[in-house]
Amino acid sequence: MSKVMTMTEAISKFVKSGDLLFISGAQHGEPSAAIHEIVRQKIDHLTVVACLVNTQQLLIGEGLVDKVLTGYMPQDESRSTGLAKSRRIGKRPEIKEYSHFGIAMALLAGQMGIPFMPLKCMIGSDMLKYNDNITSMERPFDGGQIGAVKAITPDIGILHVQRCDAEGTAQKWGTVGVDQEGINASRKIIITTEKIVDADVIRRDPNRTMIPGFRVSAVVEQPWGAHPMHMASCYNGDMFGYMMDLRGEEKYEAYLKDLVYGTANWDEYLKKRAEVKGEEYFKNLEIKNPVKSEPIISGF
Amino acid sequence: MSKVMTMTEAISKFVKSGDLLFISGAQHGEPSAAIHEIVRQKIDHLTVVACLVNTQQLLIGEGLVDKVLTGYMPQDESRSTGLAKSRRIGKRPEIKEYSHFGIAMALLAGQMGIPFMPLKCMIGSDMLKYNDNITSMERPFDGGQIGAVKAITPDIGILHVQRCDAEGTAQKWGTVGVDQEGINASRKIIITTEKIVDADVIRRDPNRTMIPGFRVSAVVEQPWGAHPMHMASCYNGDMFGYMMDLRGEEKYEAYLKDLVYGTANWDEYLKKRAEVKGEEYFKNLEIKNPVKSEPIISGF
Amino acid sequence: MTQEKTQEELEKEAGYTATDQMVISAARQIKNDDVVYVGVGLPMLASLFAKNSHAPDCNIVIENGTIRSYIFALPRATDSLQVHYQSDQLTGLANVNYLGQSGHINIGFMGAGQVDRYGNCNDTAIGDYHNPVHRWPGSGGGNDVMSFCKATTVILRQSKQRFPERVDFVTCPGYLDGKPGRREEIGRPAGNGPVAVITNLGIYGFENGEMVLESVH
Amino acid sequence: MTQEKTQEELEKEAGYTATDQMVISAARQIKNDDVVYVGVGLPMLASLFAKNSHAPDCNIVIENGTIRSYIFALPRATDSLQVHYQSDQLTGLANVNYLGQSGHINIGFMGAGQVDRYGNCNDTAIGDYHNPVHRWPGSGGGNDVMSFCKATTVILRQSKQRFPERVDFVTCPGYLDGKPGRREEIGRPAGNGPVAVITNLGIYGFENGEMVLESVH
Repeated sequence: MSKVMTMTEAISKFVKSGDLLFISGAQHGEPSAAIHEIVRQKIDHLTVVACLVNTQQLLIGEGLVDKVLTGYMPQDESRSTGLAKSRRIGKRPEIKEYSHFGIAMALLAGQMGIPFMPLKCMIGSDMLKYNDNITSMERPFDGGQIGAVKAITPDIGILHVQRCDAEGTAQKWGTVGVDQEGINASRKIIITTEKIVDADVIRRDPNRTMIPGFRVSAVVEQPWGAHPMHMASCYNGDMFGYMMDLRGEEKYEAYLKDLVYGTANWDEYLKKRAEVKGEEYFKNLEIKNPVKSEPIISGF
Repeated sequence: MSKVMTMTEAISKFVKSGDLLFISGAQHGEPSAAIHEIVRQKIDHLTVVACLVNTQQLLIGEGLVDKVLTGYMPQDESRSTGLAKSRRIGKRPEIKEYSHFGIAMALLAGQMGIPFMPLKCMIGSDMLKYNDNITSMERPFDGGQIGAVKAITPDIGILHVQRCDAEGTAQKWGTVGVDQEGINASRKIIITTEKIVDADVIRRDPNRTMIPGFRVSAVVEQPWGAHPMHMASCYNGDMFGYMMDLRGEEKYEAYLKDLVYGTANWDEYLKKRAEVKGEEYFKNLEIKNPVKSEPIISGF
Repeated sequence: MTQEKTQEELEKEAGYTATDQMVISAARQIKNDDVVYVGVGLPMLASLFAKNSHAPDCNIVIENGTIRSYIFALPRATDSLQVHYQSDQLTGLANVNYLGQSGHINIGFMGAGQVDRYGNCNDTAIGDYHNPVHRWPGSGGGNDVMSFCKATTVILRQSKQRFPERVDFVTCPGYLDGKPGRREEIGRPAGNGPVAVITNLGIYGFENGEMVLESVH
Repeated sequence: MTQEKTQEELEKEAGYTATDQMVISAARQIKNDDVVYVGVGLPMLASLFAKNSHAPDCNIVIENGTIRSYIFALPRATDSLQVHYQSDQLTGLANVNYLGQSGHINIGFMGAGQVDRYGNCNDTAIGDYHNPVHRWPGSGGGNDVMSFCKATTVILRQSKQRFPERVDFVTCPGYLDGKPGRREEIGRPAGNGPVAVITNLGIYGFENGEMVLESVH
């Protein structure tokens, strides 16, 4: 049975109410198309773990999130329309705060299959007073104290990549934020990809693989799937334009109505956004002077 | 001051008597040329940490090693000529035994800068009776027991790669064994490389980088520097031929006399070895039907 | 007449060797959707046999850092350019073992110097550790395989020396002293452990942490 | 006349702004062989200024996973394709912080909501945590920078609210209560900590864990 399916199918089959959801892409290549689909399907009571992911505010604003595990999140409601709306509708999520590295190490412990990770940050801060997933512990071998963060094992992880094969063996390059740890820590995995390629393309460069296909549940091909963020090799981002598009109740609601609930899928979103932004909008985000890497050789 | 130097210079400047030495290349691309040079310079009282590295038996046999940290090492002296010789000359090293993953996690803790790594292997085995770098500890958060291995932070690490730039920013592909952890954990670092390339080659594919140049002390260009092991993209190996060449006192001593002490450097070794093995020997190890990876694009 | 000679005679009659039988028996442990952790030698042979017959879609994980779903030629070592070629992922030893430690590898194979009634394996020393009668090279990936894989199969040739009541040195703990929950107590993943021992003579399973004969070849 | 107006007048006379002065002062902290951990904003500006002037060989480490020795255009965010382009290494957040946690990043810059006399920074909340008067976005990489870098410089505009005796919430511990060895006691790397606070008015250093005025711009 093929893993390749539409976004609608993948999200409805594998993202469930109450799930702990990992969203990839720390400012680089987040799975925006998938997030829009979760909003459309109103899958709720989510706990979200992510690092610097912009589209998570849509999930929060639409009241789908019970809890956020985060290192950094705008919490001044006068500047965060999504968070302000969540309070208005009585669905403001609980927020557990870490440092960025704390989130990374919690996900790494999840990937590694160990219950905690020792670390030398966060300890001594007041974060420990309000987040019982961080603690101080005695070190084995030499004694003395060290910090520890509890493992995070997401129920479902969504990773957007440049390319993967039909089995889901997925390759992402550029900065990878907490993607390697987060997606490998996840129990179920959806790969959304700019392009599904022949397995041979993957297998001629297996060092780029971030996750092997046998770990993956669903594969969705979605060009421009990370817009408005940038995607290495594919397109530049418009993060600040996007932030302005969502700033203030009126604009936020218009964006949701027109571009999320008013579209059936990401291709419709892209078409509508191009209509609003002008025909040059996506063209301007294309890569202007691409240079190529040296191919490497395999064989024996 | 350039980091590019001869092997003789690099080894004499940066490998010191008493050092804890990390040798890269778990069956793939070990820095054989560098090991020969350490033997020639008789740098002794080393503690060696490595995984499945074949040339380490030369260091042991020549009495240069006080201690080995290892997951797997032939210790039947009737089959390990190097170890037998070390006993004969009164220099048999102490051997601290881990599992492979135990060694990897000790080096990872070193890379990460934490004093230990929790893990779920080795515990319950008799290894803990004879290796006090492995222990059992109570878990924070949920209680109960888990294993832990003490960090290893080598004084000097040697990594052989396919390519690096003159600053030492180094890229290796193919299986990477414990290279990523071991070389990043090392305080001083020598990169030996099949080829020094222009920095632009590295920077058009920065995801392949294993270690950034600012961490590196010396760069040595040495084609066929991992022979008799294989090196992805470059050549096949002759591990079994090499093992036979060193089996038994007579052959072992002949190898050392002719190919190590009897040569001034690796280029002479390669020339002598070709003379002994026949002119087709190195040609037969070349890659026969190379295929190329798809280049990736960078730019904005 | 020793057992060894009988074995040889039987092999001649049957047209296949005891080693062939061990490989086939091991291969039968592998199902089509399995993720298999293998080392070199008989385990590698068994996984490749399975992949070429009843389990074409199984994934093969090799300790040095190779993950493959595509068929390949039998390698002479756990790592070679043949093993790299056309693999799905090339990475390091840590990464492939993370897959194991986090419960994503369901079946593992390993050789062993000795195995005892509780499935504990010795790959280290016979006799005193500091003054051994015999030395093997140590755990290698053996302890990792038996610690992490959901179900581990041990493959070794059978003899009285190789099947002691209790091994002299526990390199890879099976069910330790056989009491229930002993693996979990010390912090190993729950529900894992050795499930089969395949020898030149037959196949053993485990019941309540103790080895029992299941079939004779 | 408020301080703010005086500041503006001074800037007009001088031909450069207080922000310019902060950037230059921060850049002066960077030596040619430094490895610098920067976030977006003034720290990024300072490191790029240093790289374009007196420290052309410094290495710049950015939290999302970029390590660069080659000059680049000022980015608007910590990650963009301009930041990726022609870098030495692209990796993840974990990896760049390993460099810090293991002692290989000597200088770090960070902004802060508030800083107190012991160099403790607040990037979280003013007032009660559960019912705050004001909220900032939290640590981000701030706690990591101040935990890991050998020497951390804090850059912020000066005001009474931003310089309380003790911060309401310790997001990034400096010297905690100022007693010697407090950072090491709780398990942070030895000998690290804040070394400078640069504001629009002047530069502060630390003596025995306490902030002291070093110079006025």
